[in-house]
Amino acid sequence: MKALYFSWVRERIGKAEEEIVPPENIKTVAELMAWLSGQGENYAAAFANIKTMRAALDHTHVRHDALIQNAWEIAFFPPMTGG
Amino acid sequence: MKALYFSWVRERIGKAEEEIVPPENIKTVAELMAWLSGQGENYAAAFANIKTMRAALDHTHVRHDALIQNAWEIAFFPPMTGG
Amino acid sequence: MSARILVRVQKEGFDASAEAAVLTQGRGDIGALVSFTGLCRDEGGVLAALEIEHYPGMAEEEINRAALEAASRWPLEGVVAIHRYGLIRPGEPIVLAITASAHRGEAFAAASFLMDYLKTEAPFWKRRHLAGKGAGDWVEAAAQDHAAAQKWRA
Amino acid sequence: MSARILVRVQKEGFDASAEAAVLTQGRGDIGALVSFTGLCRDEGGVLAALEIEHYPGMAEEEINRAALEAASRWPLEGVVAIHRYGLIRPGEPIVLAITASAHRGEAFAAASFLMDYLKTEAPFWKRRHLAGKGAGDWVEAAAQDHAAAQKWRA
Repeated sequence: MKALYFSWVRERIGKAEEEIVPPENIKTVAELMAWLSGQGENYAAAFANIKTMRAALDHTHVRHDALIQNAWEIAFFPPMTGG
Repeated sequence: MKALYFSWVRERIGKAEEEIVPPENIKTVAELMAWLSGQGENYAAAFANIKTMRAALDHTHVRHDALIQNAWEIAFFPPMTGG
Repeated sequence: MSARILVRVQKEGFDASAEAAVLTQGRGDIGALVSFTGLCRDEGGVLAALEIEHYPGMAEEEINRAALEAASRWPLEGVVAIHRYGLIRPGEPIVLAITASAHRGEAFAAASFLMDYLKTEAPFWKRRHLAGKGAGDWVEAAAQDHAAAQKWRA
Repeated sequence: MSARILVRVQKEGFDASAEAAVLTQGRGDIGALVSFTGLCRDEGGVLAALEIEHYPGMAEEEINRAALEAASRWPLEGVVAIHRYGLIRPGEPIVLAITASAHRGEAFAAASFLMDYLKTEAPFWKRRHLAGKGAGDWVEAAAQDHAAAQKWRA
């Protein structure tokens, strides 16, 4: 699946998007974040404060306990500051 | 003093403004309205429903019990419908 | 209170963007601009025009009082309030209220207050002109407008 | 619900009057038009610009959801919502929200709702560029914005 990163999440990881292939036992957004934060220091830094992290599955805001299922795109970003 | 009439008050009285010289015992707006309504059928019709009548002394909204004192201008009109 | 206040009562139309630009031009401290335009409705096609009568002198003063009251209640940088009189056709603008502030909550509240105040305190009276029938009845004051104005006194 | 909804996410500026005219042109049933413009503040002179990042695709969808939600809560005739991205200088507009309705109460409430929703749900992120220092820190989400959005869920 495609993973997108925005704002300081993008900066800490060092890329705006990538294809990721999580193991089959990763079912929820929270599990995916835990797995990603084990992929290197940059990921660990990006996901250090899980509480403030927001996620969207296929352009829809989701909670951390949401199931990923067949989503084609997941995005991680801090709380929004538009408007 | 100068008296101004607006909207249907003006229409019923048949003029937009006039100089009035009320007797000296007329102290309040309510007393002035009672005196005016005795000045002819047109005035009686204009002041028939006193409750809905609004008054302003020198460009300031006032209650019916307000003292006229040295006001140079009094205006009578129905509730406003601007905006 | 240091709000710039611009009040006009006029027969002519107005350009809301140009009026707003007067408040914001060259400023770096305005984050929120709320603009309300009140338009003449055709009331389902029966209305040919609204005729708006006003009390010259008092109308300007009363709108100015409303703007000053708004600027004393909220931290505003600027207020524009324009009210038209004369014959106004459906679709044409009648009234404009603009508030400028650092933040949106204040600008929204002040613009809403200004309109509620204008509706019930500014000396304007509307009369309907019906299609093919000329001058008709005077618009009656709406109880809901008085209720709206009353809530700011609570 | 029959509101006309126009949503755009763009780099360019916008003309609030022209956008409002799209909603009102040729209509006799719109009595109230509320237009909110959010502008870039200079934060006391220290800010050179705001850089606004967005999530293309989701940004448009999320603003559209907000507009649809507003149109389902209030009897609106039209909604315009435009959000810019890229580098924006102090004094320049960032966001535009316009609501058109028969009556002012609905137009005010819907525009205010739309902005509260946009602030907390639309995927945009602001970063400061300080005078003479280039790209600086990311703007942090304000607790008051979340409180404002929360009140519509009560």
